[in-house]
Amino acid sequence: MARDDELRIRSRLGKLGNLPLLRGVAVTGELQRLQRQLRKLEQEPTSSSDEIWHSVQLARHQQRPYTLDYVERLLDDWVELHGDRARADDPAVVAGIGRFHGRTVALIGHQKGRDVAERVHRNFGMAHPEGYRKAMRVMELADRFGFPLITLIDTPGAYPGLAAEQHGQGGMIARCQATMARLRVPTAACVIGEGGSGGAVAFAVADRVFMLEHAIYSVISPEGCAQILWRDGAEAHKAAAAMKPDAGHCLDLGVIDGIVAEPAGGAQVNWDEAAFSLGETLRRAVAEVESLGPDERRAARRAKFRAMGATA
Amino acid sequence: MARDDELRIRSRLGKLGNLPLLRGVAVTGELQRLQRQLRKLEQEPTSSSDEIWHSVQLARHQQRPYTLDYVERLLDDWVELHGDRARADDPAVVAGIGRFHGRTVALIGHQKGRDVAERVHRNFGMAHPEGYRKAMRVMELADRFGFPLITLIDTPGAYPGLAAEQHGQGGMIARCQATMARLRVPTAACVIGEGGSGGAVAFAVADRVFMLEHAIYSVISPEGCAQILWRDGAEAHKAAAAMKPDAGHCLDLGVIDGIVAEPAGGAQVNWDEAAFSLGETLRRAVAEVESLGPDERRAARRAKFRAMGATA
Amino acid sequence: MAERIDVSIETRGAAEPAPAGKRHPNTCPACGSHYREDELRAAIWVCRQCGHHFAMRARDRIAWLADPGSFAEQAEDVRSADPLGFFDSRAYTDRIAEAEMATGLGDAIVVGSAAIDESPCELAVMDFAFIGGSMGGAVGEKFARACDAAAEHRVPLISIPSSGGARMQEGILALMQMPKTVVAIEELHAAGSPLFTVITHPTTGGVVASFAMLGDITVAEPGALMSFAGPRVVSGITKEHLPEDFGRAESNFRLGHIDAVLPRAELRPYLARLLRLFRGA
Amino acid sequence: MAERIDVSIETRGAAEPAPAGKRHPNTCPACGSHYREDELRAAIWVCRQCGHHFAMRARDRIAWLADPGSFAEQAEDVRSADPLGFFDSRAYTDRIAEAEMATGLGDAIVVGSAAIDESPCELAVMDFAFIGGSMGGAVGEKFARACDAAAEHRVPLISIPSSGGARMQEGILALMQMPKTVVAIEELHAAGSPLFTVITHPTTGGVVASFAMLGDITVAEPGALMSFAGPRVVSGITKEHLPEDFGRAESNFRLGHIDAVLPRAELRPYLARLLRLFRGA
Ligand SMILES: [Zn+2]
Ligand SMILES: [Zn+2]
Repeated sequence: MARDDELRIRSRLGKLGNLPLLRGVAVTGELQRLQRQLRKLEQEPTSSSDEIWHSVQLARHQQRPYTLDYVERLLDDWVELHGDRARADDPAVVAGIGRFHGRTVALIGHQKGRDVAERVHRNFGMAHPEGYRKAMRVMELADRFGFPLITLIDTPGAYPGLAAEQHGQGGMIARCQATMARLRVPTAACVIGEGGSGGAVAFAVADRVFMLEHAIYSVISPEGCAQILWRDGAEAHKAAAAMKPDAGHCLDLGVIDGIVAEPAGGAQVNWDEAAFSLGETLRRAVAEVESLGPDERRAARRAKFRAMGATA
Repeated sequence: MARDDELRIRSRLGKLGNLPLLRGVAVTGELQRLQRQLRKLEQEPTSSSDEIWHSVQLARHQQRPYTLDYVERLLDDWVELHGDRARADDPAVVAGIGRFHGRTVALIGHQKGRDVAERVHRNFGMAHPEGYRKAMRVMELADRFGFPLITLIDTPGAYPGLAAEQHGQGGMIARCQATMARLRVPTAACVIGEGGSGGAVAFAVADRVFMLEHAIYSVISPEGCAQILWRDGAEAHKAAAAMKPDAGHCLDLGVIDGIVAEPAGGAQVNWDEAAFSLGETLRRAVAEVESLGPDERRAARRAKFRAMGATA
Repeated sequence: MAERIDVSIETRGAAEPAPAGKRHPNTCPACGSHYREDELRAAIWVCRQCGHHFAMRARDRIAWLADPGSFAEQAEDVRSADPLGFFDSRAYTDRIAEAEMATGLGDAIVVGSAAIDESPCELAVMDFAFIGGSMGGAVGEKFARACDAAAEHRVPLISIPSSGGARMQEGILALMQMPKTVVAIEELHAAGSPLFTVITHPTTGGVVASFAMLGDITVAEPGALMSFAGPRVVSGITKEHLPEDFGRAESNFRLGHIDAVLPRAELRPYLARLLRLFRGA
Repeated sequence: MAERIDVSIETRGAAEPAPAGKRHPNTCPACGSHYREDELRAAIWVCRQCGHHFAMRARDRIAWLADPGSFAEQAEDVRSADPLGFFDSRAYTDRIAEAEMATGLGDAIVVGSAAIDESPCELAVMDFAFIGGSMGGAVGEKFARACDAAAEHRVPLISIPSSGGARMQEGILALMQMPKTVVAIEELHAAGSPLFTVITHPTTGGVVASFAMLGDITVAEPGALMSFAGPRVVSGITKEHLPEDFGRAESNFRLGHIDAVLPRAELRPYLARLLRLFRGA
């Protein structure tokens, strides 16, 4: 979302909702509905095509904080867990437990690499089936011991390789979603960079789903879409404008529950500030859904995803 | 158990228990306790060393009926299920559903091959981790839909290969036992041939566990034991006599709940008769444990295994 | 430190004829035999020469699979909306209208109650002819309603996917049809009803990564492609040499992902058997 | 038809020194450095030259790991019986008596309540010096009682196995210790308590195929062998060429079977951290 738009909307919503709207505070629940109503009333576009493309670029910025950068800033006593107990430990997915605002949580996220060697090691954040299986193991551990689950999403997509296909990429992504739909603990997800396709949604079946302000969340990469529809990957800008993968549109469409403001210029400018914003949002989200009982919470989570989609 | 011993014991128990004891009827429940009491009173050996070795040979007899031979004779509408949903379908394990005395059950068993090609294909009934994972998937399917589970055990042991180790043989066998300990449906297991070590016990955590009369159930193969203790695999006869893997001793030790009589000369002589005996035993066992509620049944199953072992 | 995940693969490949160029839809792409429409129909769209399975339209499949007169369509009026006002070379709304005209279907799936060999069930059958069987809001909603109906009547759901994946013209809402169908299956299971899945050619992308791979029992038709990423994407991006039977039903069977590869002629008795076994489960 | 299961393997191997022949127990098998007993104890039995982890006796490990004075042993009086009257070159009862004399232990495991960094927990620590850490009735019963105690006090159980596998002198009842320990862990979990496992060298056979691989979190000491079948059995039976680090902690980590390889010096703070994180879970 562009700075100006955002400020305007936040200011209006502040008046409407009569609630403090500080930077680093997500727009959730009632506010979200108000925001959508407001936008529909005004019939103004959420983000321009240039603003969307700016977010695509920032979402992929190589200095953007990645999952472990947030872990470092948000969790104490972090213990990373490894391995799918079957054949591999996939470095494109990190999972572990740690203390978050005084309580133990489990955290799972895609992990990109910073330098060339780490990028290759992390497979650019593109998980194999083994990564999703590791994630499911830690999700079940969280559920067994009542730890709220936080997921951070940042992947161009699940890895489209031969071994990944042979080891059941599709089925593993499907089962990862099913596992999240089954959990009885509070769950909160945030797309922190690229939310690419099935590889992203595998971690996104949460009670509350957020996006960082300049994150993108999309059914296919802009380049992939351009390749198919315009037969030219270079038309990615056009494809992005058509698909609208930016946080503002995802919020408008009811796909996410709120947007986490980034520091001026983007999360890459100030990791600490970005982490603080994210942490506040996640803390409130967990507290909010924790007021429900486990069965009620799970039913609400399922009902939310059951209702998604536009039909006539 | 030798023919003479068996007839003597059955005749005595028939009088004691005042119950019809026909061929093909397993000795279970109260009768089993009576039998053990009787044996202890008389202080007579269950089986001689030659009788034990005879069972070792019959348990491995190449014309002995295997799991699918029993399936053919005991189940209608059999549908074999395949694959571990991750990387392979292990032919050393068969799993499926079918109708057993008018009701749907799931059945899982080790499968040996009859001719050389099939023996190689089935890996001599020695499962890889993928086979145990397939089994767990079908166990969970049975539990989801309330199908009683029958397992047939017939393996020299889990396959001790490099790939099997790399893919987590130990952990998969452990998780297979844990899965069986978790099921809420009635479960009945029978060692139909070789019950070799961890590969066998993976399928044996059942409400009722039986052995065919000439099956063996052991912590290590007689040859393996001989190799370690006598430094000579040829001393297997001696090792078998010391380990007592025969059905009579397993019953005495409280490891199994009953013995399924085989046709005169052994199961290989008359597959139909062996299958009929086995079917009757399994039918009664399922009916017996079905009278309990799911939680009570599971608690009783766990308590049974919790109590096993000899301590002073 | 900089080690990558172990990606050891199965390297054997089986022969599978590659599809040729442009051809008549009634010409077998595997052996070149040509058939009249009525011949194909009589052979349930299986090549009598070589066994190749032609694509089968949703209504044809239902008419063949369900007991005569037993099918009662549901959610027939559901249509995908155009949440993004999507426009590439032409408007998405035009594409939908055109597909509806061409196929006589409201979208790429037909759902309803039916009976097979007198066992009641719910059917959800996809049609690749409708925008490549892509999954948008209508497909997701209709699949979910099929789950609801099966749960309500405590009957099994038989799902027969055929799809190129999520429909990108609906953007992120198309992606959300994945968790939507997944949670619908969770509720189906909570009600005690099973899901049987019959994979048909081709089934890829978001459908494979959601409802197509969550069957309690899953079979595929011979030669059906079933993969998350299609072979062109995989070889294009990773430059890997793919086995000839990459993603085909036969290799998926070997690799443990499906329970059986079933020639079309065996499908009806197989499903009837499953329905009998799960009746009153 | 006659295809075998795909057994594609990871083929890389890392260098790991092979154990030499007969040597003094205080001589490092990896680099040959020799230490006095008090030197080794001061270094928690880790070679100061090369980092090799010597075996650690159960009581030494508990004394080092538990807060001073916090350990209260349980089930100390449990002994294995001789259910088969087993006799090979000598009587099993003699072997047990001899092992008890030599080790000062009742069997190959010591269990009891303790605290680490002031967090309460239950410990179950094995000792390889007692008949190769083999699991018979006493080991199974004492491990199960440790589960019971942890469940009762709602504290985590820390299990530190070291075992050659099931104790064959107890025959089929030794095998039954596998499901026995497994059901005890199920009950531990039902009570809400976690199981943390620290694999030490060597841990093989029935212990790997039961309680050692069911930890909620599982770590291993560097170089620890952890496999179901030992390397000699695998290469002897299958004639396969084994990677140098076959079954070692490092390869098990790479292959996804454990959460971490932890040098002994890091173990105490790691466990203390886990205990804090799971406190009041
Ligand atoms: Zn043809
Ligand atoms: Zn050294």
